[in-house]
Amino acid sequence: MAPAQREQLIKRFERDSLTPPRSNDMNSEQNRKESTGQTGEPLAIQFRQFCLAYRGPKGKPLLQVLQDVSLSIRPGEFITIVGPSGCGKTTLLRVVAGLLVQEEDDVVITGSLRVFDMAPLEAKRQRTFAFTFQNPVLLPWRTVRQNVALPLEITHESETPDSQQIDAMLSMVGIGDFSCSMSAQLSGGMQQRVNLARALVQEPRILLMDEPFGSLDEVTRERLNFELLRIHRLKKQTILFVTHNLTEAALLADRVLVLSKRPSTIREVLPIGLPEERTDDTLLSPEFLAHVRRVRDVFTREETAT
Amino acid sequence: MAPAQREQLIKRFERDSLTPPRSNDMNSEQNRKESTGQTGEPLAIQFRQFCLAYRGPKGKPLLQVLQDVSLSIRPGEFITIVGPSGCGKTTLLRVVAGLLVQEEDDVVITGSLRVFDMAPLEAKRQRTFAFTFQNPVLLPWRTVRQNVALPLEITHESETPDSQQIDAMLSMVGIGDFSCSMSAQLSGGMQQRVNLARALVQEPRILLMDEPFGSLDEVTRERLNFELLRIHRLKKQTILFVTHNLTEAALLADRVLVLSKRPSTIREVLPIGLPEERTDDTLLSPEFLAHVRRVRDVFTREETAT
Amino acid sequence: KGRKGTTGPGTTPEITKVSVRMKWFFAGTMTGWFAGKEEGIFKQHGIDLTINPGGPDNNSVKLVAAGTDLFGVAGADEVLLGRAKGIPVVAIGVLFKESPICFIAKEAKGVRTPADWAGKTVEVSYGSNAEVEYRALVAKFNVQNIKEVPYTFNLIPFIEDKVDVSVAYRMDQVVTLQRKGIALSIITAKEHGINPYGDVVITTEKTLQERPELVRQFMSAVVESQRWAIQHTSVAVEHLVSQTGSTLKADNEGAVWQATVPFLVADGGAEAIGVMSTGRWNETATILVDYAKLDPTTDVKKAFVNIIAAK
Amino acid sequence: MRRVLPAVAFIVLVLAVWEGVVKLFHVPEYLLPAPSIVLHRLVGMNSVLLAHTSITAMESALGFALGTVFGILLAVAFVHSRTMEMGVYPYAIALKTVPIVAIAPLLIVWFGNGILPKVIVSAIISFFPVVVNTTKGLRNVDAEAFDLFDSMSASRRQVFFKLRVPSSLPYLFAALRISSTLAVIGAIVGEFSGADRGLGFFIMISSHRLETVDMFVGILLSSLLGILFFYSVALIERLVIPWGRGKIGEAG
Amino acid sequence: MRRVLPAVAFIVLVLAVWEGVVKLFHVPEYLLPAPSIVLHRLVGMNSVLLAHTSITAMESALGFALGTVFGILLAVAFVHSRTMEMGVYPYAIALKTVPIVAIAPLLIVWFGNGILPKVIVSAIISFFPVVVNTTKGLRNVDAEAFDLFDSMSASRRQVFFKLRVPSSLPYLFAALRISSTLAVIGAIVGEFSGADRGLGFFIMISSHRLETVDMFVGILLSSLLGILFFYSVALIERLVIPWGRGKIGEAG
Ligand SMILES: Nc1ncnc2c1ncn2[C@@H]1O[C@H](COP(=O)(O)OP(=O)(O)OP(=O)(O)O)[C@@H](O)[C@H]1O
Ligand SMILES: Nc1ncnc2c1ncn2[C@@H]1O[C@H](COP(=O)(O)OP(=O)(O)OP(=O)(O)O)[C@@H](O)[C@H]1O
Ligand SMILES: Cc1ncc(C[n+]2csc(CCO)c2C)c(N)n1
Ligand SMILES: [Mg+2]
Ligand SMILES: [Mg+2]
Repeated sequence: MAPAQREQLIKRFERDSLTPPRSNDMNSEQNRKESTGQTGEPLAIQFRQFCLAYRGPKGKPLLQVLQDVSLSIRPGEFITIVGPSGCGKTTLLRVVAGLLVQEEDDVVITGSLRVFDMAPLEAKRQRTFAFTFQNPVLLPWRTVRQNVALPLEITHESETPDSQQIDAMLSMVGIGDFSCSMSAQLSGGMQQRVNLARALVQEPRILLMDEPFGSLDEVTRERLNFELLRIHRLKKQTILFVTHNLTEAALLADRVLVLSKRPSTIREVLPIGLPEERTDDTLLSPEFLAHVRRVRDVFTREETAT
Repeated sequence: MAPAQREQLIKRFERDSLTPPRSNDMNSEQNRKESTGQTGEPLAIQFRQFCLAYRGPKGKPLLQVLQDVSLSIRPGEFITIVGPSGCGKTTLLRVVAGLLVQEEDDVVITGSLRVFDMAPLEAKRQRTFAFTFQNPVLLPWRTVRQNVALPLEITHESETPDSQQIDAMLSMVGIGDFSCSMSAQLSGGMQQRVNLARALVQEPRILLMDEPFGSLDEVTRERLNFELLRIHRLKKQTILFVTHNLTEAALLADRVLVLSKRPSTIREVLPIGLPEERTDDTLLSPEFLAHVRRVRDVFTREETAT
Repeated sequence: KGRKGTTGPGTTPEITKVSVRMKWFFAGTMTGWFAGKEEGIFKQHGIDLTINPGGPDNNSVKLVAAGTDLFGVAGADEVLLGRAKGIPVVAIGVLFKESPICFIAKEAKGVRTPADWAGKTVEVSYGSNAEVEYRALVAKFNVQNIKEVPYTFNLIPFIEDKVDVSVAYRMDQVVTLQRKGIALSIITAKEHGINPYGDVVITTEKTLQERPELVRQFMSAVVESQRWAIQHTSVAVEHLVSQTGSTLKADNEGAVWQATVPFLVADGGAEAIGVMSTGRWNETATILVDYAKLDPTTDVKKAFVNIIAAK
Repeated sequence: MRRVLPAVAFIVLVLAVWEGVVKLFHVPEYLLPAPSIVLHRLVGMNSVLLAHTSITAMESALGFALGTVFGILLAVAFVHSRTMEMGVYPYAIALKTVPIVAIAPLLIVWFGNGILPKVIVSAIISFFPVVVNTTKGLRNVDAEAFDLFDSMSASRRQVFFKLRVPSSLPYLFAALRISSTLAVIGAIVGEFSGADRGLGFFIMISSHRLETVDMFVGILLSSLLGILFFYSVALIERLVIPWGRGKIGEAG
Repeated sequence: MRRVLPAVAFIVLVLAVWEGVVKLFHVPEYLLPAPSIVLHRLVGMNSVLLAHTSITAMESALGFALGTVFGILLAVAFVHSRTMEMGVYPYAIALKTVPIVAIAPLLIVWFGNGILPKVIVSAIISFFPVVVNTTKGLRNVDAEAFDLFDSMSASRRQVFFKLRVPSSLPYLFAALRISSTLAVIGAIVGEFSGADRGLGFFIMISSHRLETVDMFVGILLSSLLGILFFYSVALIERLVIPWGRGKIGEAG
């Protein structure tokens, strides 16, 4: 696709956006005390003394994964999550998305978790979330394009979803040329980008992203980072974004959540006090580098993964 | 497992190593001209004007992936490979490992590729390779421990492989506590570490690693980087290591291979002139940082992924 | 098997293991066989008998010809048709001297002669001697407009009035139906002058030739057994029931056996059980030539050997 | 050509051995006729056999279709309701295990003398593999893919049609391969207990008349019919699941 | 308890409706006896029935074992050699489609009067689902896992036992569920043509004698036998594939 044409499609996609931009301004809210409903609008996500443990096989003890997590996330916030391997980041996202519930799964949960003042299951039912899983999970019987179209088919209950929006998304993640390929013919990084595109077309209120750029090269990753920021500025979704790249964590976030090793508690929540519009230059600014260093310091104070 | 015990196991594993340390010294060889058999010993891997294209579905044109690759790798060399997403890194490893052959797969290959002066298929037959795939590919019906034991069962044709070696490996990658778990109960990063352990117990002449540390946090990644270097110093395997982390690429490598976007050619082969023994301090040395900058420069000269 | 049977005269007769294949599932019609076995009549003749069941899929002619069973019970028609196809079986005695086949209708339907079949639904047992007799009767009465449906070896369609006329063994299903209180009108071929032999005892030409003494002993035992069972009805039927896994009911099978006896003793009474005549065999063959495409050049004389009469 | 060569080679071998054995041991024709004689007879009586075969083919096809549809519906019900499954599965097995021959007369009483009872026998015999395999297949969904649909809060309908159904196709087609031949058996068994046409009738009447050669012709035709059904299903499978072709061993 | 409740509820419902229909429409006993009568009879004739049932059970079990072993061996051969598959598959289908009833006399000629011919009929009927599903299962290997084994240059044997076999187990067990009930059918069909004991014999005699109640007792027992076989297989499956339990829908 020619670049001009691509630009046009992306514009169209933005114009046709269904979610009206929300009015909260990150920077001014940054310093307010966190609490429910202070702005009249409910919090996007609220954990209170939340604990989660997996029941193992019989006879084995519980595996405590999340321990006493308390956290309030305002609508429109971009939270990045870092933590040692196996500490419970994926578990955290899954429990927010209502994919892990005490009644159905082998877990023990205490404390409370509300999503827009609803139980996660209810929020899921209202199609609040889009989830990019750690594995791309593409359906092998669908082409790349059909995979991206899937959420639209599901939410609009239509078999012929708006094709321009999909094309725009595919070309944004750089796999427009492969839109008719079967997913087994894509490289690992390409599959991850399809996974991303599939989540973005959903235009959810909350975007849960589990290491979405883990197998991308630095250049592609950076480009997609800025694309994601641009989309976030536009749509003001609430985003939970798990990453192992601390630079990425600092670049994207309003706040960086640093988890300790298992059983995971919140080690620290680091606000990133940068202007909302971040550019290539941000990456080189001493202010930004200081933030990255702080994240790294907090993180490495942790021992390594268990 | 107590750290002391762990140390002991690792020592034992090193002592029992089957591969005798090879005699070539990387640093002195670094400046020699590449050519076959100059040292009397055959090259580990040699590409000559190698091209590879995937045959698409009928009617569609070929997808040229590797174009005119010429490269000689000496035994014991540690090569890291970087390149844009989808450029053909995985393809390159697969073709070296004899997993992609013109006769059996839908590919068109021209040029030559020799592994220890053998065709890749022959080298595979002689159990030259261990491969860590981009996906961990753990067998769901085996516990973590049994997954790691698999290559030993296969190469020694025994059902009761040396358990201490496996334990040492598992505790090295930090999942000793989970050795009896089923693989579905591991986090993404933990699965990747099992994948790594499984490759290392094989003690191969050539180790092919496809983004083995992609979903690990920085601390764990760094620790494993040094472990890998230590093992490499000891066993002198030839290693091809794909990564998207340019720091990692420079830290590990004797030479960094930078691929261009598809159709992929070798953009540059950057020798890393650092002492073989690399430590935490290496990461901060200006010399090293200069190397990383060079890799990044070459890499970003490339346009982004297609 | 059974090579010991050819011992010379004078020595005490050794016991020979022998099996006989019935034409059908075990039923009261076979009471004589089981009685003879249980009362030691076959033993006395030097025979250790095994009685094997038949059934709709189990062709005794084939099994005897193949040597699986040394003896068998088959329809006279099967013997002739089989021989015409080169199957070397011979009848060595007759059991049912009249055809056991009859055509039944419920009393109320007013079916008295084959002529009444016109416009009725009739079950036809394709490929069997029942079809032969049916065709013969239809031809003789020149009946038109019959709606033929395939026979299912089961009485339920008949009872449920899905069909008007069915085919049955006179001593078997007819008895069962009557005991259930169903009034029947019965047509036989015999009453219209068509009278072939029914079931006969068979063996192969080879056995007959090589072990004539064994064959003689066997037939003697068969005849003696039938006589004994005719005289001791209730004990005989108990033997039948006990030897067939207690699945059969003594009262029903007793009635069946009583209805069977007239077919055994026809043509000469109890004295002549098992004895065949050339005339009746020729009559049987003629019917088959006319209605079952039996090769007219078939040598009927070779199809049977009157073991009993020869005694 | 390459694909049929082994089959042809094998049949030639089998026929040669069979013919040899028959000739060598003088196996009588009424017991086991030589293949040459069977084939000769087959060629000689085209039109009669064609009529019988086509009737059986029709019954089998209808029974197969009915059994498949019913089997799929039952599997769908099972997957949607565990209670339904617990409640009904044992009776599906029981129905399956009822000896058809025993209830054939009942079928004739209920469904008459036409092809309907044969179609029903064929359907009863062929539905069971479809139930078992399809239930398994509809359940055998990748847990991560299920999470994906769940995260989008897809309706049960959508999960069913967009995830379960495609995932179950390999199982379904394995079942159809099994059922396709069972359907032919079913039609023939149905014909055994009361028919005046069809291959089952032809086989039975030949058996009664001691026409062993004819019986073998009938058996041969019913086997061919089974093979035809089987490969038709295999062909459809190739068209419907192209993405499954990449699986290991399908190519080699 | 929770697991059997729906089944019990369903059977109670079915029996109630059946009993009601029989009473209401005065269905004669020889056509369709009321369940109360059937159950009463069943209770009353324990020892005779036990003997018949255990014989059929033994024949079925042997036939099932034989069919399964043979089916697995054939599937293994198919997976190892495409030529073998091309050559033999059509004849496996043909064998499967041969109407057993037609070759029953041959079986008796070859295998005598004991339980052997029944075991063989049972084996022939039950081997086919095993062949089809196991072939599919052994082929349905994850391409990446295959690459893993290939990269270690595992021998065919190792790929087979360590990869193909575990991958194929869900398919194999689906097949065994199907085959287990087929094996019971097979034994009963085998008994129909020439047996002097067993449930098939009992059903046949009862049917022939219009002892419809007895016939239903026999049918009931054969169904129970089928259910017993089926759930035994299901139980073994639970023990053998614990890792498969995580699959979606198995739990819900
Ligand atoms: N089996 C296949 N059939 C057709 N095309 C393929 C196949 N496998 C890979 N490709 C194509 O080959 C190209 C290179 O793929 P490859 O997996 O080697 O990339 P990569 O460099 O490993 O990328 P990544 O960093 O994203 O893993 C991609 O464009 C991909 O679409
Ligand atoms: N289904 C499960 N059953 C039992 N334990 C589980 C299950 N899923 C995850 N765990 C355990 O919970 C812990 C946290 O897992 P989780 O996937 O949340 O980690 P993570 O932070 O996402 O790690 P990574 O960075 O490696 O992806 C791990 O120790 C893992 O073994
Ligand atoms: C001893 C005896 N032999 C056969 C039958 C079965 N039978 C009933 S009617 C009929 C004629 C149609 O083929 C046949 C063979 C029987 N009931 N009793
Ligand atoms: Mg994770
Ligand atoms: Mg790759």
